[in-house]
Amino acid sequence: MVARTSPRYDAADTDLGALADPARFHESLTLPLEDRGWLTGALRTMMLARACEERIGDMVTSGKIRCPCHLAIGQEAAAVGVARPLRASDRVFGAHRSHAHYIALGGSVRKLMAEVLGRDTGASRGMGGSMHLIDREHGLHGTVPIVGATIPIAVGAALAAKMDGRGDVAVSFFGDGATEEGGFHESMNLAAALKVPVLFVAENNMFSSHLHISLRQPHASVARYAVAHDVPAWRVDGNDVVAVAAAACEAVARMRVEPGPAFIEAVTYRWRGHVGARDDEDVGVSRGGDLPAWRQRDPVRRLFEALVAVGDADTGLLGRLEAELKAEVEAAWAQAQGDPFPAPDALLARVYGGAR
Amino acid sequence: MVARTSPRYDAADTDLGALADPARFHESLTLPLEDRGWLTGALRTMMLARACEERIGDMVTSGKIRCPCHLAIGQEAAAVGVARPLRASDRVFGAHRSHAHYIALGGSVRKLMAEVLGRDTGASRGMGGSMHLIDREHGLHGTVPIVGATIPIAVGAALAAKMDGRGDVAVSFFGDGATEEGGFHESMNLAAALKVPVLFVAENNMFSSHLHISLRQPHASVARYAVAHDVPAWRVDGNDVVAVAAAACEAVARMRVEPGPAFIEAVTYRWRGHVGARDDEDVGVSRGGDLPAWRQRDPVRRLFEALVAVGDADTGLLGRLEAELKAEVEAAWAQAQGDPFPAPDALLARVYGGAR
Amino acid sequence: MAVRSYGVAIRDGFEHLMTEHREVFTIGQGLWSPWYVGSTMTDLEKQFGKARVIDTPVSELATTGAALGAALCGYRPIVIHPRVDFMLLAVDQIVTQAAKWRYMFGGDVNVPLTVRAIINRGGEQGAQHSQSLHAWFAHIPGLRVVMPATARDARDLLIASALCDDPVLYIDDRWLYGVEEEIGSPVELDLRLEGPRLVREGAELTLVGAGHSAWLCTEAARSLAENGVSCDVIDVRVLNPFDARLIVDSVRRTGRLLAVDGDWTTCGFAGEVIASVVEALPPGALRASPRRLTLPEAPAPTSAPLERSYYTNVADVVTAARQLVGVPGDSWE
Amino acid sequence: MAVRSYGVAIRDGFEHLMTEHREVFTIGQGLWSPWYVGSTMTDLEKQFGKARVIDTPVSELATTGAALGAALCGYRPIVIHPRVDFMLLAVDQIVTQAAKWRYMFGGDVNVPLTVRAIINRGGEQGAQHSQSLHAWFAHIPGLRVVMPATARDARDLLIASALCDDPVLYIDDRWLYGVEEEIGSPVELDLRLEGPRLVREGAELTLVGAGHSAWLCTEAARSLAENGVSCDVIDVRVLNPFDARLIVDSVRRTGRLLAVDGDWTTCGFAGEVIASVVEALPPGALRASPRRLTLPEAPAPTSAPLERSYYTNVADVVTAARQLVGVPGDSWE
Ligand SMILES: Cc1ncc(C[n+]2csc(CCOP(=O)(O)OP(=O)(O)O)c2C)c(N)n1
Ligand SMILES: Cc1ncc(C[n+]2csc(CCOP(=O)(O)OP(=O)(O)O)c2C)c(N)n1
Ligand SMILES: [Mg+2]
Ligand SMILES: [Mg+2]
Repeated sequence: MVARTSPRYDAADTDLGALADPARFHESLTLPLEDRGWLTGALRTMMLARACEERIGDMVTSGKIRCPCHLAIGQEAAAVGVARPLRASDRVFGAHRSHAHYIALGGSVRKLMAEVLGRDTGASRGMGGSMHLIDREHGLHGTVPIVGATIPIAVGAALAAKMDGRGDVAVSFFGDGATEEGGFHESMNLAAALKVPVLFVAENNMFSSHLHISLRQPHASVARYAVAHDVPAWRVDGNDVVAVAAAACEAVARMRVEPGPAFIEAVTYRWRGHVGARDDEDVGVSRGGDLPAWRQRDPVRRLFEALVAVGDADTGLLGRLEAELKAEVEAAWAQAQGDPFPAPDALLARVYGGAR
Repeated sequence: MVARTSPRYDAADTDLGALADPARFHESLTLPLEDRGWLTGALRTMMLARACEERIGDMVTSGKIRCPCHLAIGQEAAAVGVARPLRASDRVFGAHRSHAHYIALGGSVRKLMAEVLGRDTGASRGMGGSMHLIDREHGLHGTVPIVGATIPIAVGAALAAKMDGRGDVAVSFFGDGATEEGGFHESMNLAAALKVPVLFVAENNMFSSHLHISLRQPHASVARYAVAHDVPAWRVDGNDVVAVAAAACEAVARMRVEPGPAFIEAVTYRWRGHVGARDDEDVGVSRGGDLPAWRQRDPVRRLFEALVAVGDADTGLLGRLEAELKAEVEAAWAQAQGDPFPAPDALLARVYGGAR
Repeated sequence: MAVRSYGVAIRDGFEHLMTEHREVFTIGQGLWSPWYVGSTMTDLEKQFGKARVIDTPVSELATTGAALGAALCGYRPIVIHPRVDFMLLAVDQIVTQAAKWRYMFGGDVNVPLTVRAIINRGGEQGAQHSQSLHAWFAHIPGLRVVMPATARDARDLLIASALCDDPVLYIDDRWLYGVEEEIGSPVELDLRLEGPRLVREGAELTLVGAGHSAWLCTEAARSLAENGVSCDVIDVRVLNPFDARLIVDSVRRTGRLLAVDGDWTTCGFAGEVIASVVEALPPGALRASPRRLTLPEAPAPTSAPLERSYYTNVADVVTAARQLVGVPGDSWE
Repeated sequence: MAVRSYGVAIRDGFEHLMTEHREVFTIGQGLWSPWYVGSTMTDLEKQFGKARVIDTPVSELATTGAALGAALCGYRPIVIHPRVDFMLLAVDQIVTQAAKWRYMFGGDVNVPLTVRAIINRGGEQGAQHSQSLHAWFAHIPGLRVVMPATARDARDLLIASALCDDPVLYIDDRWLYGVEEEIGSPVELDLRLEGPRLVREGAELTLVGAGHSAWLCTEAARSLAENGVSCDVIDVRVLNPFDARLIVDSVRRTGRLLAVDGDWTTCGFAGEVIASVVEALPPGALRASPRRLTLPEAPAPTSAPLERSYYTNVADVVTAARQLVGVPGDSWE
């Protein structure tokens, strides 16, 4: 299966081919005829996620933020594209690098900033920091930093959705490294055996921490595992929000009517280092000199240029949005900094449930 | 890749096709021209394993043996065929159903009987029983009942063999159920990443305890996982000792010169129940009425008839061997019953190592 | 009132839960098997359907994680591990995910997950088919740990666990499945209000145990009483959060403590009982040094004679109790 | 003699092992990373080659099992888990396989496997990046558990672990990496002969801890001494098999015991220390009820103020000690 608007990639291919070539796909996107209205919003959301993370990165550098922050700058299209067909009653789970997932689903910037600052007003009431985000109102049921941990949890959320019988689905965002955890394979098989509506989204940025996938797996494409587990799979340019959205829409539409798992491999790249604001080359991790080229596969710029090309945006939009979002983030940051920390009794009061 | 003497099965096939059809492959084997001398020995070894397990089954029924015993009656060809290219310096690991592996490698019947009786003279000095067998002298480094547990251990034994640089290999015997454990997938990927000489042998008897594979996995053939992990795979009729041996010889010969993992799926069937001497239908497990037909795919009879056909055996051989082996097992059993239990101090003396 | 065995009482608990509470379902290995879980779930799948009584592949981690996921989405799943040993492949989901989920997301997320693990030892099964390790889980804040010792608790604490909004590890013991008791109809207890129970009153010694060990203590106390030694017997029932007050009050009266536990000694539950008591009592409150009766510091052996000496029996408890109260051996015939 | 930090001393241990013992190799996540394991393995792969310093996929279970397999075939692998939390995915291999392997195969099979786990907490990392759980592993017969508190032990106990023919869990703590000590050249100790060590002598109170907690006790004892309270300080070093005799003898003298442990209370190591001591001492030997200083019964929070109050510091130990010996607060200026 392939996403409509992107070149045909066979999920059975074991390697990424052109998708792994940083020199490719710098051109602006091909936009679908329908569904255009959404695209301007998608641009804004991707830029908002980036603005938040740039701010967070700066504050990590300045020492104002102390919790570990894993930035998804450069990977925004995967989050925003997958969010396209989702609704609040769906159940989304993420991992350690989930700021963009949180924003893509509609999470509050103020609560994100408050959370990374450990404030009681944060998304997780200051108990989790960057690596533990939740926003059930918008369908985000939890992100945690144990690699692969939320994959089986998403399968169970999908089982619940199937039992509910209202056509809701579960989504599990994870990285290429997570496919090396046995739990990932157990989860794929269990989802296939139970036929539950869970969308596995592998954001393959080809790195697990300091190690390129070629040092960890015999092949670079992880969609091959979906084939082995009999899970329908799409492999797309993860920096093409149109392609990601198309795959997600197709997969989710089917899952809503006929429960069963699906898999999307979104090939992408992170601009920053594994953790924090730096790029890791500063500490000696070789990224093969690919980083500058990957910056040219910018999901934001490629969508923006496409919108301009079809006349849905004027050339000034990018700058205006940048300024506007920067201000929005700045305001949220300022408010969050004034927010209170959890009260001392939160230390013990939040371990167990209250009166039934 | 396929084993020479068996019909061509593509490891990428997701289902077992004819191999899963109990009505097929009842005919006697096609023997290779070379390597015939070994086959009479192979017949004897398969029959010895069966004689041991029939005895053990009877003693379980009679209550003389109390430890849980998982019988491989009907599956002997997988153990004996894989043992063909192995030498004492190789490192073999098994699981809960490993009597046949132990015998195929040359293990002592007396020590097997003593072990299931919990005697100090047993293979594991009475500390492990049927589910924990070891015979390092013949290359068996351990069998344990935690499903999948020895798979990564075999990968490490292969890593050691690679470091030794003497061309030794490791072998991991496990069942179709074990492929549902995440550790199996982690191990396949790790073996591929480290390029270590480990032969994964999946004895696919299509059952995990009471559940047929169709209730546990979307497809019946587990070789598809080897394809996903880029491990060269053979799928063979597991009740054809010639086919199994051919695949094993081809795989091991390559591994000895060029370290790397390989995978054999041996499709077979167990005649007895999951544990003990009964067949499980007595306790309500449906085996789809396949059992009688599978008995016709008897690895022993098929080899014997082939040997008679080519004149390497006379029609009386089967009966003579049966009587001879029955007596051998009977004698070992009698001796083992007279053997001492471990001394009381063994309870605490065997936990930690002695003086360095 | 009806006479119920511990094993059948567990099944009664499932039947009550699945009849009265649509959000309860069970998932795990062996649920459609005639032997895996003994008498405790017989034909549940026929009664409630295979959609609510789900047998699974051999994937402990994913199965447990999936149950957690369903618990986060409005259900009250009970995930079954036919042996504690198998459950160890899923500790990340139990200990690092379920037990911490509410806390790391601010305290408001309910996690009504019940993990049922069965202690299944003896029968020459050996080292990998014998572990209990309840001390491990009692060590984890956020995870409630329950070990029933009677048929009534086997049923009612299972019900309470499933209806609790926190993750609960419910551990039952095959060695108790045959133990019978006359019990009324199911009761829906609030697990947060349950804790150790004084099951027998005495003056000279406090015997403490959980699960099968509580049964050993009760049996031993009976024979000790016949020999003129009267004991308090406390069935711990809920190991975490652990409320030692009842035990402390008892030892304040008896001045003697014997903690029995079918698990290893170092960092085990028996040690916790002793530590909690001596921390709470003033020095000099004890008439004898407290003592624990636990497994030898070795994995479980298979060989019959070794296995016999490995596990604690009623006579062992009686002997240890006798030594503690200083009753000379010869006065025992 | 040279001044060594705890972190660099660990690297010295690796260097000694890999230079002197060809059968030693290391495998685990982050071994080629500039940040995973701090200063403890810097450039080892450059010095000894990537064939003996192996970085791995994100597969804790298989990596640990593979190290065990190599240990069964003549090598002395050291498998690295950059966090205890990650290692939990591999407990089956450590606890049910490695720790029981020798026993279930008759006692003659050597299992020279070292599992090195790093305690890495604080820094607002939160509930899943903070656990120590050494009590879990000290609970397992067949598994030796070591926690160095000094630079010398960090190096020499690592060497002893790798050269031991039993599986060893070696747990080091990032909070100690900067602690310096003047030490001589590496020594090859026989781990079976190592145990708790009296690192400071006193009369009024016995302070006991392992790893970072031992460091807290030592620091606290220093400031207590300045205020006229003299303490025995015992660094446990080897948690399993646990030899409590030195602690028992100390408490017999001081009559007071404070067990400090950077882990949870229930079924934790501090409770084990108290239980072992009171079991061994006659009633009335204590001048005050023993006490433990442990983590609050909650997962680790992230928020700075909560995190500050969550972890035990030197002042907390001093305060608890002061209360135990009954020194009024005002005499403290
Ligand atoms: C179980 C576990 N093992 C190891 C780690 C350390 N770790 C944190 S993030 C990470 C990399 C994961 O890579 P990937 O899944 O590709 O996600 P990405 O960082 O690329 O977004 C690792 C190994 C962890 N957090 N959990
Ligand atoms: C980790 C673990 N989970 C579950 C079990 C229970 N169990 C014992 S054997 C078995 C079946 C395994 O099936 P398979 O791997 O196909 O081997 P077979 O019995 O068919 O030889 C199961 C589930 C176990 N021993 N270990
Ligand atoms: Mg990645
Ligand atoms: Mg099978």
